[in-house]
Amino acid sequence: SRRHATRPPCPAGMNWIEGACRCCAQCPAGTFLLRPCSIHGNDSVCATCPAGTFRSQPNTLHKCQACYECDRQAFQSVLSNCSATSNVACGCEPGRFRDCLDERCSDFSCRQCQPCTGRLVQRPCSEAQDTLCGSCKPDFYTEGGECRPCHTSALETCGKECQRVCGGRGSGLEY
Amino acid sequence: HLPILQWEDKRGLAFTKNNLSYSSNALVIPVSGDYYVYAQVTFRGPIESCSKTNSVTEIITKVTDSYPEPTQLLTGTKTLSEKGISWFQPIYLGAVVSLEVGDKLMVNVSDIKLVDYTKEHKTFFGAFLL
Amino acid sequence: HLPILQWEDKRGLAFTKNNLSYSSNALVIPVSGDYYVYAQVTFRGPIESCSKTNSVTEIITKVTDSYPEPTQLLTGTKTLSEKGISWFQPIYLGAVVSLEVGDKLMVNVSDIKLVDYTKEHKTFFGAFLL
Amino acid sequence: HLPILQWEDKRGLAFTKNNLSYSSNALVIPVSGDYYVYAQVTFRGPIESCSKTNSVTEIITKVTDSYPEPTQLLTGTKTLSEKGISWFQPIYLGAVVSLEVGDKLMVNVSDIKLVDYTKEHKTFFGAFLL
Repeated sequence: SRRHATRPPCPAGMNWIEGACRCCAQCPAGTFLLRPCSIHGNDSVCATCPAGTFRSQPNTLHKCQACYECDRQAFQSVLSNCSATSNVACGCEPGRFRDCLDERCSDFSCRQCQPCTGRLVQRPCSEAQDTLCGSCKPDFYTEGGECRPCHTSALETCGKECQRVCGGRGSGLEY
Repeated sequence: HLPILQWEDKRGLAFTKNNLSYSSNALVIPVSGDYYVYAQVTFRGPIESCSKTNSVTEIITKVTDSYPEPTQLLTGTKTLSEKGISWFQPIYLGAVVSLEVGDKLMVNVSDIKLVDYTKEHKTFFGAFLL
Repeated sequence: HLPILQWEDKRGLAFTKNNLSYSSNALVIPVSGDYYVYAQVTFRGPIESCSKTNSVTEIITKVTDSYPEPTQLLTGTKTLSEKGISWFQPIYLGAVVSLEVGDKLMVNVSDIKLVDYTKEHKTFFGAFLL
Repeated sequence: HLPILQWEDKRGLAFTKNNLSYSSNALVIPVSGDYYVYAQVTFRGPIESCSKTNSVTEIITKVTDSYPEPTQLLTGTKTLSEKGISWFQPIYLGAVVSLEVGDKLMVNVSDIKLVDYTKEHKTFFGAFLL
């Protein structure tokens, strides 16, 4: 039986090409190997990745990788388009943040940032995380976990947060 | 009929050969015989649409000139128990079916808006002659 | 042992050939070799029975004259989180196994009453020689 | 990168032949061609760890000398709705891919601690040349 020829290691910048049985120069990022080199080794024929595909590294592959697409249904937006040398990069539409499926966050949906109605914004919404709401704004009071404007509060339940608003309104109050 | 998926047949990992061709959303059978036919669809949600999704369905269908209606070859249907939060659900189908030259194979889904089309390795479709 | 499913082997999409025959609920291997064996069972519920189903299981099993006990070749087991409402759960299994002439392949399930046997494209079973 | 699974390649139902070999967690392709590549991983939980699992992912990956980065060939991602109670979730993947001699195939998972490695018929991996 044919002794299995052991492959010589290729010099830097070259890869072993099985079909041609020799080391050939790598094709640069953004291209793929259209035709292997001749015995000279440095005359590989490379072609540009067709639209919708890319190669981000030097290679001796016969095809380029298909670009991902941003998930419109999940309110993703394109941060940078796919090019011959890089995959598409997706983010979230304004007013939304990434709800990652796992730590890698290669899959995520874009959820609406919470509005912090009547609250102070402790940390604004960003691509990576939701708004962090703080305590109630001035002239707002808490009721059932929500912040309500003081002017809507009934006179008798006017709390200390609303003294400035209710205090002025009910000055003739008898105790 | 349920919506039919469109496929990439040349770029990236996709390819066709041995005269098994792709046209108008279908794989076209070049020679009669038994084929192993398979498809995976990754569904994901929720999407901002009024309808709340209770289930997802994937069907591999055959259309043939010798019969006016499509034939359902393989069906995967799954109810969803994820409420409101973001969910992912892959459905894989595969089996041997006897096909005639000219038969067309397609993949139908319950709701095309729920299909994760963003990455070629999550949703795919193929067949090979035994 | 878990209940064994019965199969249709002639009508509709079902067929057997190349001496791979079906008898007493089993595919019978005609020639030793490596086979890709596959099966999908669609389970559905709830059904009117006291037992509340927490999981469903599908097992492709081999029975051989050279060993008194069945061998579990492929197993798919899935817990259910759908509470009380109507649910569907397909389980697909497929892999290459080495089989001997005369070996019998069967499909066992955790609860036969949960199997959706109503449509041939939802629950199916097969094998082919590589 | 995601953790890579290790496999048994000789004992029990496991085997390799036709020069398709297994080494350093990978199936090594002996001859260029189209292969049907498949894997099933059964995930199970919960496990005693702080992180609460929302999803499980299985990816069949290709590593080649012709490119410095792994290529994701097939991906199955499933969110989990089983809260706190013990759960099982199998993910099966299978498709035809074009491979070159020397290419290596591996299976990555989102969390190796969630993989049910206890029974060979619940978690398996393989490929065959068409």
